[in-house]
Amino acid sequence: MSVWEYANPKRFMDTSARVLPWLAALAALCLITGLIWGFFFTPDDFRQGSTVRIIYLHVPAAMMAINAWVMMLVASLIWLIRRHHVSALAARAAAPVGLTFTLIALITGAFWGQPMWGTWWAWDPRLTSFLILFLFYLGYIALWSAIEDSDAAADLTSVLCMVGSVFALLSRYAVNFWNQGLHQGASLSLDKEENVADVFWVPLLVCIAGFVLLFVTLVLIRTRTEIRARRLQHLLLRERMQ
Amino acid sequence: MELRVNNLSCARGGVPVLAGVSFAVAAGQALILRGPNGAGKTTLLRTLAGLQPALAGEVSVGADDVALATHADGVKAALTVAENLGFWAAVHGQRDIAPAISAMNLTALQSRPAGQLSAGQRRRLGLARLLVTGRKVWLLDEPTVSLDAASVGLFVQVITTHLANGGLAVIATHIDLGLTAAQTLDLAPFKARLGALP
Amino acid sequence: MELRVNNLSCARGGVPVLAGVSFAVAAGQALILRGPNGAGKTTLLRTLAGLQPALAGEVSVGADDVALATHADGVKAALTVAENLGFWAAVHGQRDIAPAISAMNLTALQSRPAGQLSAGQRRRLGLARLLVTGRKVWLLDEPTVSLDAASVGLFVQVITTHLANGGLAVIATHIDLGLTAAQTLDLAPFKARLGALP
Amino acid sequence: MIALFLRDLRLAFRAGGGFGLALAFFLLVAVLVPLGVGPKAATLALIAPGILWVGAMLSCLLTLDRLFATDFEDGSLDLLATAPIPMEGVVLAKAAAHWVTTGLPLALLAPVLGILLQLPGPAFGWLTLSLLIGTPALSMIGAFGAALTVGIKRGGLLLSLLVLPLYVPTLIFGAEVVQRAGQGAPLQSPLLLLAGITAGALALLPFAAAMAIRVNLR
Amino acid sequence: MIALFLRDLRLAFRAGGGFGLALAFFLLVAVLVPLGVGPKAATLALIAPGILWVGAMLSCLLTLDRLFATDFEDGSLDLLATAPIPMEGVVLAKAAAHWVTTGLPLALLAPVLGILLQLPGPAFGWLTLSLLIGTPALSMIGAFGAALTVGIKRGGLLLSLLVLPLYVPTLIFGAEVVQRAGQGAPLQSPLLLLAGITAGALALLPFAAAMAIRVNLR
Ligand code: HEM
Ligand SMILES: Nc1ncnc2c1ncn2[C@@H]1O[C@H](COP(=O)(O)OP(=O)(O)OP(=O)(O)O)[C@@H](O)[C@H]1O
Ligand SMILES: Nc1ncnc2c1ncn2[C@@H]1O[C@H](COP(=O)(O)OP(=O)(O)OP(=O)(O)O)[C@@H](O)[C@H]1O
Ligand SMILES: [Mg+2]
Ligand SMILES: [Mg+2]
Repeated sequence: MSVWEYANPKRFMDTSARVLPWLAALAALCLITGLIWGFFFTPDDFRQGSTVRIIYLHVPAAMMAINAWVMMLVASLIWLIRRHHVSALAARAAAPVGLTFTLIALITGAFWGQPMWGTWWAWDPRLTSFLILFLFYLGYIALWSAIEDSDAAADLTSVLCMVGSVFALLSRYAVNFWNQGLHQGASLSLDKEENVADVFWVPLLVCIAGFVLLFVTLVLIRTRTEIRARRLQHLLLRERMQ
Repeated sequence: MELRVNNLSCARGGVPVLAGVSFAVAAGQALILRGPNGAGKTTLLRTLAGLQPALAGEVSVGADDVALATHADGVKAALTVAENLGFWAAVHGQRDIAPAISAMNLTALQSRPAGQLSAGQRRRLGLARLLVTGRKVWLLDEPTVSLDAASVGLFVQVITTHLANGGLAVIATHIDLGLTAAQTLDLAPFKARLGALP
Repeated sequence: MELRVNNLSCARGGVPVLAGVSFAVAAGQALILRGPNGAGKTTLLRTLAGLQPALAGEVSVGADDVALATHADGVKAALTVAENLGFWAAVHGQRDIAPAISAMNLTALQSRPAGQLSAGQRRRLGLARLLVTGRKVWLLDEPTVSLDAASVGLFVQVITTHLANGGLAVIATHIDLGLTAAQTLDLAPFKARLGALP
Repeated sequence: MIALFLRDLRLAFRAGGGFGLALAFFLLVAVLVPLGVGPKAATLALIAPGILWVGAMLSCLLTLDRLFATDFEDGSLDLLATAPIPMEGVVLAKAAAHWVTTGLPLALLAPVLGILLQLPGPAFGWLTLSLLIGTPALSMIGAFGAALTVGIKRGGLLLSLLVLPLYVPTLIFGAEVVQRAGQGAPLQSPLLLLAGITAGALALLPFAAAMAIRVNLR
Repeated sequence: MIALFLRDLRLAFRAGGGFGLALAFFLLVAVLVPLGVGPKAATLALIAPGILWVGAMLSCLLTLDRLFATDFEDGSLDLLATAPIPMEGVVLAKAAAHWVTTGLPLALLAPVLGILLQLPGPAFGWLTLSLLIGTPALSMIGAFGAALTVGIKRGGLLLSLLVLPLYVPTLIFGAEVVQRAGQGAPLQSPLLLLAGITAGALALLPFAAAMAIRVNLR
């Protein structure tokens, strides 16, 4: 059986209905474990004090914000090439979730920045490019909601997503060029010396897993809603045609 | 040149409107589309022109053979009548706009900015544009709207000449044009039935 | 209620178009305006509605008594048919839109966004608006454009009822409506002559 | 009038109505300026009040061209002109709807953008207050400009040209309030002047705008 | 295509076509910013390159919503779609006409505004050059945005929201060139990157824009 079978809305609805409860439970489990562990059972950092605990929300949210966009890009490509409605709707469903994660990363970052850098906001390249990503999400969602015909909206937003991805990458590069920043480099990579200590690292990994699962769960739920909304819209349109 | 439509289905705004439309119009012939408001005449013409994809079925002519004239007639208010026509002629690689101007009785209005035309004069300009496309298949959506009796006469003459020169035309209209070489197709029976949910 | 026009001259875009138009329409009567394209029918109706000042002459009714229906029918694509009508009813202090909806056969389309109507359906909505204004004097510019035969019938019935209730109507049209209680006025003879340069 | 106000609100919130877009534009300006000017916090703090006010003005401006133009194009304005509401009422209702959908949310969002632009702490409250007081004038002056340009197809840019000079006093006093608040200077007089401009605009401009519309309908 | 380009130029120069409005808007932004920010020469010199680039971008943006929308509304776009020119050609011709009527004059006017904003002397030439190189990308990216929003009535603001984030790289490199020129720093790399973005946009975006238009005509 090929993967594309799930592109059939009916199959998708059936399968996702079966998978969803498990996914949701797993996501809740990981998040609760990771967050409680992280917030209550880790020592204070020697430099950052207790503020280090923001990391358990901040880093997973930031990672998922980017991954959500990548997922939208893939789904858009699938829609443009193979024209499976489920993938267009999944892209649509992922956008608000991605936007929320971006916002969480921005807000938790701001709360972290206050004690660490003494300012809520700095025009650091990483922060700046996140803000730009936020704008891309906004534009994408605004375009979806401005166009009534759902196929046309899917086509147009897919094109926007592709072009936007290229420009988002360019912006990232440009922003780096523009300013050298304050923000932490990647510290999760396994081969680096200055990796955070294991005490922080393990709960962080659990949190990240929780966020990934949360994302998948939310996207599935929202995709199901979108599919239903689309069916409903068709029924209404049809009723009107009588 | 022949326009052959085979088992065509079209949709508007995502909803199937027509299904199973088939007809053939030979060179020199005209087809009058009839049907109550909302039957799908505009939808069919736009599909024939290649502006929207058909749900199913085939159309024998490509977008390169057709000239479309709809409610909105692509007239720029800031350009004069002659400039408007000249532009469309240039786009279609034609040169001479004089025949089109005289055929639709626009000579006196030639250098008037199109924004200052009355509804019927503007419509005449929109129809004159057909003549500078050099296309054989004319798709006309309610072409006589706002035209007075004399202009309708002019228009019928233009169509007749076009047909005599081997052209063909599909015309959606609610009134009787008095064209002799015309079949009529009523779209009401082709209303799309409810299919399975997508 | 009577509409009395006395020696009216009107201009369009600064150019005099009509001069010396006089007529009277009593309650219960309709006046059909005729004239070739560009004769000045639209100009006259806009002047009667008080949208543009007359160059000379008098009109016996004020802007508060007339309801105008032009090519552009003031329909918002994003609102549904019922919302569109409801808005105009509220503006005119009326409440009940149900009679208007049923009179123009819009019941089935009631909750459809107006942007998704076909040309004729939209026009029906534009005409239904007249009924919610509660005004006595209707000024109609080519009201039957895009309407199919059945809808023209509906419209004629609406007009007839309006006249029977003591309303009156001035209708510019190129086609024959088959209204019984109607005079006809041809505007061609009133074409403004070139006077002295202003 | 209330029906018109409600209809305009409803249109703004419908799909494609564009509510929220003014906010997004405001955000964009606040992001783009640092990208152009450079990231130094000291520079940004210096220019923040001015940029925020200019940004609010521009976003307000960009929504203005819809104010009468859509109604003009679809014939609604002709019909409103023959309806039993005075044209002044139409102008006021539309300006009010414009303010509720742009000025008000702009004022509420502004503090967040203040963070981005490193606005000095004490100025935040005054920023919101000055925008709340000043934006009604922006909407009303804008309505006047929109009335002047209503007959012109896509007159958006021309509208900007007409309106921006009229915005100058509002801008100067509004930015001055925030500037002084940031420096802890007394700010009563610019605030009063700002309120005066708004009151004056609301009292007088509806008449001018109504007249302009009537002329444009001819 | 040439006929289309010429027609668009002609329309822009006709009464009400809006040529010169973008320039005037640019001028207004350059005037308003000092009014909002305050008149100190040192502050202005600091922010001049950024403000000039942001201003050029905004004025470019404001003219964009006319690009396809007027043609869409009066049916010309339908007719062009059935005409014997590929849609990509239509997009290119229109973007080129847009550039000639906005980007080019903006680049030529910018030095004058540089004086108003106390731009440092050595930067003047580079300002013009960077605008000349960068504005074609602005027009082309804008054409893409306009193609996406062509079906939306008065989609000007949505257009801004879509297009401005795409303008970010151009803005950063463009402003950086001028910034560096003012400080006498080496500016080859931002200039090259700017040219690269323009070249890339011109090569790829016509296809995306043409596709968007075709979808919108359906
Ligand atoms: C609004 C402000 C901020 C934003 C938008 C932001 C954004 C991000 C992003 C995008 C990542 C990368 C996640 C990934 O791809 O792995 C990240 C990671 C991180 N951030 Fe922030 N950040 C902000 C503020 C801060 C502050 C104030 C601190 C603390 C001083 C901080 C500390 C970190 C750390 C430690 C990581 C993990 C680094 C890594 O492993 O990659 N962030 N943040
Ligand atoms: N944008 C749209 N979205 C959804 N449905 C639409 C849209 N436009 C039109 N329709 C519907 O599609 C059907 C066919 O419309 P179409 O415009 O083709 O009719 P028509 O035969 O041209 O009618 P008319 O004689 O009134 O012009 C109608 O029922 C109409 O309500
Ligand atoms: N904006 C304008 N500026 C100058 N002249 C105009 C303008 N609009 C129309 N005209 C001219 O005024 C005259 C009267 O126009 P009007 O629209 O009243 O004619 P009409 O009788 O309604 O014609 P139709 O039957 O074609 O609608 C015409 O000769 C027309 O060319
Ligand atoms: Mg039709
Ligand atoms: Mg007329």
